[in-house]
Amino acid sequence: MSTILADLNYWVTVFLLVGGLYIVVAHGNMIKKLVGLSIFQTSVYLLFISPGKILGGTAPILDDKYTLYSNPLPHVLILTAIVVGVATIALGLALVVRIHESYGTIEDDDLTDLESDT
Amino acid sequence: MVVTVIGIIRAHNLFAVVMLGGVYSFLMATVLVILDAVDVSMTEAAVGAGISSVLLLAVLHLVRMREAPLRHTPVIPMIVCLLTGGALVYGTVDLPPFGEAGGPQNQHVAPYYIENAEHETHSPNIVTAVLASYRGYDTLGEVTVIFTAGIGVLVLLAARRRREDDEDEQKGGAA
Amino acid sequence: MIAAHLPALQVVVPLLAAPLCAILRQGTIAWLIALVANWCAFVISIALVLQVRELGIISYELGGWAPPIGIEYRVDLVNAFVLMVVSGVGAVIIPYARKSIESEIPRAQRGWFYTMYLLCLTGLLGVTITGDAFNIFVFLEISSLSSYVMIAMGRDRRALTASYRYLIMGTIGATFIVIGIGLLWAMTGTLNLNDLADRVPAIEEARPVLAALAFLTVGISLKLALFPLHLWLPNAYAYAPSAASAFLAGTATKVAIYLFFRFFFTVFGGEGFFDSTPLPEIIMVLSIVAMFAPGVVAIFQSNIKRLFAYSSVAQIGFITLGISLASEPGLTGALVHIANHAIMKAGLFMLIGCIVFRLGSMRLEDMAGIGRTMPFTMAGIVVLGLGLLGAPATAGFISKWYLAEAALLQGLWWLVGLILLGSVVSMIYVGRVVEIAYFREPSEKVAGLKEAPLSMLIPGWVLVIATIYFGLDTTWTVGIAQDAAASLLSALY
Amino acid sequence: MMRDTIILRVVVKLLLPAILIFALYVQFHGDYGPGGGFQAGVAAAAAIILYGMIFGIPAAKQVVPPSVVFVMIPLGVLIYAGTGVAGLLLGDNFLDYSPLGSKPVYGQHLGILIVEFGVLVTVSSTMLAIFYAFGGRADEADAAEEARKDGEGGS
Amino acid sequence: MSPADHILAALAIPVIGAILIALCRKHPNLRETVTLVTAVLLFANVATLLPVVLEGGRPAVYGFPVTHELSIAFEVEPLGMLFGLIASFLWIVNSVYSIGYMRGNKEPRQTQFYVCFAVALASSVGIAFAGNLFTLFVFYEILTLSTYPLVAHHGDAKARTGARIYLVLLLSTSIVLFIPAFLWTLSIAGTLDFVPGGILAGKASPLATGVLLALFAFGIGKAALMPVHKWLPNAMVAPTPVSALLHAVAVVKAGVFTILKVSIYIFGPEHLQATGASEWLVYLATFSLLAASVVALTKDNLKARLAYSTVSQLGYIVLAAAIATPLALIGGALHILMHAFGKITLFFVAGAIHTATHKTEISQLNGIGRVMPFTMGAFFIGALSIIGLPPLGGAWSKLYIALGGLDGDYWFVVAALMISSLLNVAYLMPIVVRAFFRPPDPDDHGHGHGHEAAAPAEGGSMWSRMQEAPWLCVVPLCFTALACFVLFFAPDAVETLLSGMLEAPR
Repeated sequence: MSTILADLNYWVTVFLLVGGLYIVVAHGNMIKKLVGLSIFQTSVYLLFISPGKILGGTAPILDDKYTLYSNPLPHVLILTAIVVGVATIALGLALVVRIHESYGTIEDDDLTDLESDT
Repeated sequence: MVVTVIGIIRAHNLFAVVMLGGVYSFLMATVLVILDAVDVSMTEAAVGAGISSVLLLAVLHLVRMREAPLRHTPVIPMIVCLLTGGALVYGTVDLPPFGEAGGPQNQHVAPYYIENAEHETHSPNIVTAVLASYRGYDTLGEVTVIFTAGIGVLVLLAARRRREDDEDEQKGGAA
Repeated sequence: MIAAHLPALQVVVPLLAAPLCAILRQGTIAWLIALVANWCAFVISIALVLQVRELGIISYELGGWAPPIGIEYRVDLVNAFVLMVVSGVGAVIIPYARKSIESEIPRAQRGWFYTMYLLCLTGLLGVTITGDAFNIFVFLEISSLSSYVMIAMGRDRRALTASYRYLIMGTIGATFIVIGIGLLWAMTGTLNLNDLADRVPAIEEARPVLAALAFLTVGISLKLALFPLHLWLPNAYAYAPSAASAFLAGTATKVAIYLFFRFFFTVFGGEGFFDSTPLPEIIMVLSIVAMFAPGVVAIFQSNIKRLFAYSSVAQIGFITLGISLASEPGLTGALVHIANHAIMKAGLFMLIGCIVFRLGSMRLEDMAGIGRTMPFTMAGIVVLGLGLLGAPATAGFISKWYLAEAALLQGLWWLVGLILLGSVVSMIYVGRVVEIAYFREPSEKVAGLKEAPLSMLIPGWVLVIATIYFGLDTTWTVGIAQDAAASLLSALY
Repeated sequence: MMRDTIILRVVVKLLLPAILIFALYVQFHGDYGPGGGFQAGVAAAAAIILYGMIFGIPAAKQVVPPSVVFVMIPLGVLIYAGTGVAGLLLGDNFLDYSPLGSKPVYGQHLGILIVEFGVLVTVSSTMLAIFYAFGGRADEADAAEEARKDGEGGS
Repeated sequence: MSPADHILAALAIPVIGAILIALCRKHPNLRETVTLVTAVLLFANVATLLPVVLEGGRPAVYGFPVTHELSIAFEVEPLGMLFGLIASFLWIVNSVYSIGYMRGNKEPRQTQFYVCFAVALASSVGIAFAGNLFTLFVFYEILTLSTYPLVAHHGDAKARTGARIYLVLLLSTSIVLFIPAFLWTLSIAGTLDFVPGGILAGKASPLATGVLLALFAFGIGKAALMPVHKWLPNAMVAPTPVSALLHAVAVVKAGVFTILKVSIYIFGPEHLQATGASEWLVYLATFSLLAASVVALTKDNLKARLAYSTVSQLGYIVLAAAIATPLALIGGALHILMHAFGKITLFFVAGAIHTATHKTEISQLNGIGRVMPFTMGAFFIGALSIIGLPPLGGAWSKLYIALGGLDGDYWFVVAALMISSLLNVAYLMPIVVRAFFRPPDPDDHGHGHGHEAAAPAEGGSMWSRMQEAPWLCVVPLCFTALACFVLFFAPDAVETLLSGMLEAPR
């Protein structure tokens, strides 16, 4: 069971990561890129959390009932990572809005056209 | 989650994309709970499903709803992604087995936190202890990041639009 | 007491100054704060260099938790050197920034610009000084986010797209770095670089470690715009406000390069392991391409800032080349070139900023004959340009000299040839600028120009002088860099 | 914005205090159960955002004027870093909370609470600021239309 | 002042001069006075070093280290002394001339001109007194850069291309060949100082020596050894005083000077002969000097012809350096001097003609000797000196080189020298003949001032027919022509100076 779940975790992680990355690099729509970016980052969360899980362990909140806890370190890291992620997304969206205002489009291809002739 | 991601890749209607994104975040949150990462899942739910979606919607309100079809067949992106995936698979297969307390990642510092957090910081939630004290500096950085992003967004949006006059200024410059 | 806390203060001073700027939005006050903070940082960095030379590596436990439990600041000669370069360049740019910012950014936002500037400085210093892998990521993001914003503040609307593309690329890079760190952590259970350095060699054949190395390399390469991952850089530098261009061109990529040093030679067990991987060859090839391809592209640019942005990519090629040689003179050359190129490029962008300030255009054609109406500015650009192509008695020569020497020591004659040919390429695009500026008849627009204001000219010239000075007296560059390189190769950290 | 649905308005009015209290709970209970400054901040911001969505941004801006927000964002960082500096001044390393209390443990606990509060301040205010910003843009959507027009005309 | 101070002063004076010139750009007269004063001062200052060197002293300034192996240092030895004297002396003459020329032709950007000129002089003094290869290289590059604006002076498309070729060729050769050469030298010898007897002697294998010599010979593009001579004709677009600077005062002289320096103090003559590594260079140099002469024959543009003549004359000196027998080396050094005076005369003449009549082609010069007797007289003398006929200075240097060739048993060298001298006759004398013995062309009225020049040619006294260039141009060229005479009768002074060149300092 454990190995299956383990592999499952990693496989899912890898897939999400690749999918997210694919959206970012392949798609031209800036908003979609950002969504992809967030997926890409989220997948990394799994990558961190999974190894920290200890079967039979519980959430790392001390309590007399339990003795075995999962590894708190990755949780901390990922908390930070999430925040950083959302910060990036917010900034990106702000940029998208401004781009849309001044170019009237948020499609990468159109933008390259617009810039090539300015 | 896999399904949602595929959905996102396929969908051209941005609204759908955003919604799927939200769903995705919720799923992620649940998985995180399964993995004992309560705080993380809380945050993910709040941020991923909450804030991100709201923001995205707000932006969608401002811009066009549909994504234009791709002009070029994404071959190179494919290769790039597959390479990355390959590397990751290559890296992950040999990771220490899942869920064992014996794995090196759970050996070195983690036990220290678990044992000493209580009596060193009086906070049973080890995550909080580590977050705010042991690795408090990271959190300071995190706050700074938020601060940066916040000011950044203000800089970009709260400023009164000054595009028009700039527009011709820069024409004067560039043309 | 202060002396003991210098490592923390190095980062905390600008970190505290930033919110202050944000609270008292008013431009001039913010500028003053930034000025003071930045100069403090510079002084501190110098003090740190001296301390390290005297006492050896300094370790500072943040929050009083001993590493690897807590986060550690660890200063050795290498990052002390980089700290000095970064804060030094900043210290010169800030006085310059005032006027050029006033001309390029609306009053309401100036305070915010300086906030962003300080945050960027904080991030860069933090990345450089920290001894904790994840902390690197956090501060990297601080610097990146703030630099996206600074770039987006550019007048030209293309600044927005440039910033957006940089954001995408940069975030991908950062995420790659996180993945690498994650894999390392999963294999060792620690995030402390020094601790990693102890544990990694034992398991360095394990696949996750190799994968980690790969991810880190790609991620960092994205950040330092190593060819072919440089696509974000030219526009980003070209359309950012002059002061921002100067600062980023001088410092941002340099810090990323420092990460290369840190991971390749410290974490991954020094020369031995680094050489056992195919990385050196790969990096060397990429660097060589980088020395030429962007250089050639630069020749055909019509926008002077883009031109020198491309040349930055080429120069970065020289630095990474030095890394790929993985020998003491090679690393010395790389480190020295980090400093020299930081000085020269920052100076170039500052002086170009002077021209833009007066002329309001970045197009080379518009600058015909400007050498006569803005003699000092152009003279400075010429000197820095000469430094760029490595003319003797300029800083550029010294770095190229060491790189060539390194190649020679390894019997790579062809490489010596290539390095020198690379200089020839840069000679062509610098020559192009000079020719347009001096031997074309000025248009009425140019003829009507005045020399740039002193507050902008003097800082630029400080760097011009520095370029010549460090071409003649190298105790502060080569002197430190050599010891630093030695410590890197012996994996002391 | 949906200003006309009475039910919503009432519900929200009732909901707001609940959310805020919940936020505070998350904040201060953060070190016993899951949660902490960040989540609390998000929750608190969510409350105001909800308010703004229902009663319109101007109304929200009256509750929490932007000027306050602008100050709060940096303030949080200052609180956090200030705590660290306090430790510094009290003779320990930066960010070492131990000297804040009579015993190191209390100091740590206190420190954690303070910095978490700092996080709360920054996070909530940032979220608000972002919301205001995007919302403010939303009002100018029509203006954006024109911008698009002359954007295309111009290039 | 100690000799060391004089060395530093020799560097400082022109630089200060340049700054002063730049400062008084508003007042032409003042500006030119400054130039002249600077030139005189510089010469006087350099001259003070002469006795010291004659006594076998080697005044030196051991500058500061740049890196642990590179350092800036100066040392004056006879060869450098000679070059320093030539450069600084001719600068005086040249300044006088340029004042006349620049004003006569109402050239633009005169301040820039004088400033760059002064800087160029500073750098050539630096080259002359350099104590090691690195220092020499630094000043070598500065010289290139400071003369670039001079070549591009006119700023029109033609000037720009000419200047671009000049710059790119010189810089790239020095970067791609010169730097590796001295990197390699450093790695073999461990030092870059100029040591009599050579630092590579006994250290470098024959093959390495040969390759290194090649790197140097072509890396020092200023020596205009074929095939890297292209920049020289292209630099013709520059105003005449600049050509004089390039051909006689500083640039090409700096090139051949460097080559001599390298063969004497880096390789060491004995080493070169022993290894025979320089043999190929002998052949190449010979070819270069013959070929250049032939090309010169085909040129109708006066300055172009003179340019190729320079290429061939430089061939002599490179040849001497390659033969590397004491006599040959002394001959080479002498030739730097002799050729300097001869060639500067010829260029002054070309410039004077251009100033007076705006003629540039040889075919236009029929009968000009009657109009400009002094000028053309001087040309005649200079030509003879270049050809190497007694009683003119050029005779000695060629003699020495030939003798040196015999020492190194390169018989064909002697033959080559004969032939090239004949070629010199063939491309220089016709000009004189045209000038004096052909009647002015009837269709002369086409060219600018030509008709005024030719109109009175029918009759009237000689003086009334005269149409000389401004006296500021004529006096210097007569003077240098005279110098060619003097040098014939006073070679031994130079010889005694140079005799110290080969042995170690006492």
